[in-house]
Amino acid sequence: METGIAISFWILAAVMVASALAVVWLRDIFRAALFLVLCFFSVAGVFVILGADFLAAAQVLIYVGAIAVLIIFAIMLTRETQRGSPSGRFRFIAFLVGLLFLVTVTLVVVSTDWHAITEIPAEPTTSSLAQALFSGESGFVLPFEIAAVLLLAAIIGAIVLVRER
Amino acid sequence: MGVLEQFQHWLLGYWPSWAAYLVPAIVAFLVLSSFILLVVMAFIYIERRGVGRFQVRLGPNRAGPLGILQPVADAIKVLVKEDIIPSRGDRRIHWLAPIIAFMPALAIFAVIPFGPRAIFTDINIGILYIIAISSLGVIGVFMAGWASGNKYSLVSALRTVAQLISYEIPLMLSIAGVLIISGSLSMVSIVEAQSIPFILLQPLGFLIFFVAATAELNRTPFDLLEAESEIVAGYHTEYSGMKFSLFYLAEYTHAFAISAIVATLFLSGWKGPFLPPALWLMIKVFLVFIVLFWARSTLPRLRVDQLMGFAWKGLFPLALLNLFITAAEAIIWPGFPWQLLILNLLIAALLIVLWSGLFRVAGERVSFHRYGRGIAKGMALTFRHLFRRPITVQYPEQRLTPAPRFRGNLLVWDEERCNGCRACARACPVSIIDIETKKGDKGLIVETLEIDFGRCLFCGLCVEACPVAALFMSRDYEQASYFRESLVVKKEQFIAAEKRPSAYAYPDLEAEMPPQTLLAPPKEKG
Amino acid sequence: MAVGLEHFLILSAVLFSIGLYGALAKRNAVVILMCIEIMLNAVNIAMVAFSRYGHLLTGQVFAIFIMVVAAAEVVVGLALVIAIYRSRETVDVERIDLMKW
Amino acid sequence: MLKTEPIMINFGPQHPSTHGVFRMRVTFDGEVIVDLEPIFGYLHRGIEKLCESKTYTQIIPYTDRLDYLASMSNNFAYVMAVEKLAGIEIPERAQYLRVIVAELQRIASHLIAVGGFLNDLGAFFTPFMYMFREREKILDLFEMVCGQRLTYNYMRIGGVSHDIPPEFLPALKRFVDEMPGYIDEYDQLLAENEIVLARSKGVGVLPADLAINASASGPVLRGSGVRWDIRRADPYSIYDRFEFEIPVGKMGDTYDRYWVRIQEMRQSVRIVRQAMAELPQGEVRAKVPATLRPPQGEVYARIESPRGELGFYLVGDDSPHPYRFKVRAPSLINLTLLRDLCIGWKLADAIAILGSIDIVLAEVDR
Repeated sequence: METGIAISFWILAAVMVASALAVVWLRDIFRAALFLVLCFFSVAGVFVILGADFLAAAQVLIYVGAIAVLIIFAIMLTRETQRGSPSGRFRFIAFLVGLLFLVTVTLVVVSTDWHAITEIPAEPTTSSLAQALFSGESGFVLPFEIAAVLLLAAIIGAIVLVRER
Repeated sequence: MGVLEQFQHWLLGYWPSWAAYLVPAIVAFLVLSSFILLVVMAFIYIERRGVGRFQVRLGPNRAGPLGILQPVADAIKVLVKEDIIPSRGDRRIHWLAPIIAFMPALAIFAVIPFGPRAIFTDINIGILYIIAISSLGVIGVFMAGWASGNKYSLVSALRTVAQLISYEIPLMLSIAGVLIISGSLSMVSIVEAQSIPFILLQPLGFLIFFVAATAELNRTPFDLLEAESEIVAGYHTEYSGMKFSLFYLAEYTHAFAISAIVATLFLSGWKGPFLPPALWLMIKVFLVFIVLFWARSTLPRLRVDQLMGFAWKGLFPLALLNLFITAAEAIIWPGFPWQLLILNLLIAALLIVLWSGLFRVAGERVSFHRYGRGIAKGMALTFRHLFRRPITVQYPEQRLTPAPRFRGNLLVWDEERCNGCRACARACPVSIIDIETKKGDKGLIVETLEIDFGRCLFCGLCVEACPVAALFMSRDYEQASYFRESLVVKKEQFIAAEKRPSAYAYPDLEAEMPPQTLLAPPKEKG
Repeated sequence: MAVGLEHFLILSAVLFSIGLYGALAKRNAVVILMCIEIMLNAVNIAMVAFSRYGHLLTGQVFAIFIMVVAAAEVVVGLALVIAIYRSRETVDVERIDLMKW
Repeated sequence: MLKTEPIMINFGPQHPSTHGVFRMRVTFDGEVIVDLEPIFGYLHRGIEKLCESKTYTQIIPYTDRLDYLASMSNNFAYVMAVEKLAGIEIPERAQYLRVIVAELQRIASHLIAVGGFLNDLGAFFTPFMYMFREREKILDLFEMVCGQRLTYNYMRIGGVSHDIPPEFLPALKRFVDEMPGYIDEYDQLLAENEIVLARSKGVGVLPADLAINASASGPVLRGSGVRWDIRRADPYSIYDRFEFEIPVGKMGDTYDRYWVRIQEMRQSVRIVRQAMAELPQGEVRAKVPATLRPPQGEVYARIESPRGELGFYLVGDDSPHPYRFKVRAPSLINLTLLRDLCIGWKLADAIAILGSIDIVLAEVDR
């Protein structure tokens, strides 16, 4: 079990990082978007390793099925593929910032003593997740409803923005 | 616990753990893909034969007994074709697209239960997995459309996104009704929860799901992605050979998957008396598929905006209402007694009638009594044609007798009677009759006669012009050649040829000719 | 070679910094949005990892909310990009730095 | 709606729905047509010029090849023109035979037009197959009469080439009796089908005044509500002896053109039935010299072909060949309306509109 998870983790991590780098590197936006899909997909794989089965499915559904497709659609609508995705003037600074962030976080992660519980939690998370979301006391009913309103607002906003006057 | 896990556990006792993870997956993949391939072949065969019968044709019946090997022949034909990659396209994406289109369809089967325990892996979020996975196929189609460097394909790619994303929403919402009743996302428990098939408890949900699934499959009337008459073949216009066959396979695999999901969610899956569970499921799957291609052979296609309007203004609100009603029922009658069945049927009928009243077809509101009736009538008509005798014949074995006056492929020339007057050559509109004569003892002797049948109009004017009844039309109708020169028929060939004159321009010959085969009126069978 | 919480967190950090670099360095607005999505995903990994190794489902709940927000953000973001593209014929952020158009 | 950059797409000349080698250069905004340019000439064979070097009889097979879906009508119009030029009276029986075959031809041609139109709407060949089944029966009848199934070359100057064989009339009777039932079947399959209605009603509306100004004719014109049928407006041959109605549409949309064709099939069956009943005995061909040399002069003869007003303009100069040979092809003139009909509609509508105009490229290009 452990080795299996370890193997999958390293493969997924490699794919994820490589595809994220490809998104940043590639000049062809359409291909970059396809690598983004791959990245999202490997994130879903990581979720499976972490025992978050519901989230994994939701990740595929929302990110791969909806967001990625939306992005591809936007790419086709904006027709910027010929120009590609060049890097800006602050490329070097951006690189430094990214590197700095990475180093800092890594240091923090390594030096912190996480009180991690290694044994595997009870498998299916779907119903317990629903409990956590909707149970009376500690639930997230209000945020959940607000999220729905946010989505509605976003949809209407998008329609208003894109609508021709 | 699914078959896959059991296999894994068994393997873990003997093999190292990594192999125990990998091997079952590979074995499952192989078993699944060969099984799916078989079913898909059956699908292709049934669809081609079935559509043939709907169209009063015979359908393919050449390869093997009753044409049963037709899918194999199709496969061989497709596989040996040249693989074309458009030079303006994106080579790698073009190569990758069919695989990405095919894999999700295959992956769905991991959670389809073929029996109480015959499931590869019974994950607890089975139906969510299916929805998530099937939304991946869009990307494959999209990639294909983009990478082809073809405008038809591009239009198809844009349509793909619009159509598949829109229909996913009513699809999910209609599944939600089932989930409320069964109280589980697992496919096995959904089947087990169906003491009454959910099609009866969720008639509206079933209809919405079926229509949305048809759209997801891009089958008629929602086959806008590959609309033959508009964008030629859409996203796979530029595909051939192996890659095209993968798309083809993906389409049918997806059809199989969707049929299996319909059977599982609404038709109580593997359940049924007497027969083994897997057989019951397959029977239901095939029934669903037959309805799919029945609709295909009856209905025309919607337009893009109508398609989107139908999804967003028709199916989406109905699906929401259905979800709402189901949720209310779950609170009021938590056990879902069978009496609900009548209520739900009534609600479904009422909602459809009310909703269709809001619809407009070409500016005029669809009247209540008509909505769906025209489609039902058409479906009934095609169904009746299923039992009519096909009008096509098996050509080389079954030959039709042409009319006595038939103007066939070669002329029949009577050397004895011909006096070389060249009336035929003068009458010919395309001047293909070449006659040279010389003076003989009694009048003219034909020295050379050459007729270029490659250019013949078969107008019969030469025969009509002949004053001495030496030229006849022929009754044969088979003529083919790889070389143009061999279509030029010379005097010797005319003399040597078997003489089968037709009665054209010679009515006195008509009496001895066999009667013409006429297309008989179709008889209802039995 | 057991995989622990740190592994996931570092993976998340790597992903996040790649996204950060892209978001800062790229000039195409769509690519910037893509990089932001990568960053959100990185955060999600961290959230779910915490949830897994802390046996607390709140992390996953947060991840769900992040997904919702990401969806909303992408919708509005892309709508903006398209609106800008329509009036300016470009999605290059260095050329659309005017406050009005 | 999202605004996008216009894209230009070439439809044809090998597109499956352009009914031949026809090309449309269409500019789209998204899926909406902003401009459309019909480009034809891919099938130009110079028949008009070619015929000026043929004798009057030899031209008949060439007219078969103009509108190959309605060869009989072409024969008919052409021989009428020659007879008018040469002043030839033709026997009664030949007149009736001509009317019978011309009306059968109208049915056969409309069957293809409607079937093709429905195929363009996306029906998977089923209506097409059903209609081909009935067309085959007509072709069987034609084969019985003249020995050919597509390029008939049946009519001759001064009559028709052959009298009908004895088995023709019973077979025709059977066909005429069962045809209305089949038309009912098409109605059942399609006339009320919601998808057909949604796709064709209100789409590609051709206003009556535009139709008249563009000199459209045939079902395209009548779909717009103009009751103009040359069989009535300028009766030729013996059409003034028959009772029939001229169906006209209300709006001039794609559906009305389709509907008019279906109704015309019913009327044609009616005409054939009357002609059969009144068919006189006698000669089928007037005495005409073997090499016809019509006098100097010009003549224009027109008939109502399945596609509209088909006219032949001939100038004779005492020689065996026409000095000038010109065809007024209804398809070509109806096709010029395509741009006006399509702009503002969607890609799929353009195909449906083209299908509803019912062109035959061999006639457009000649």
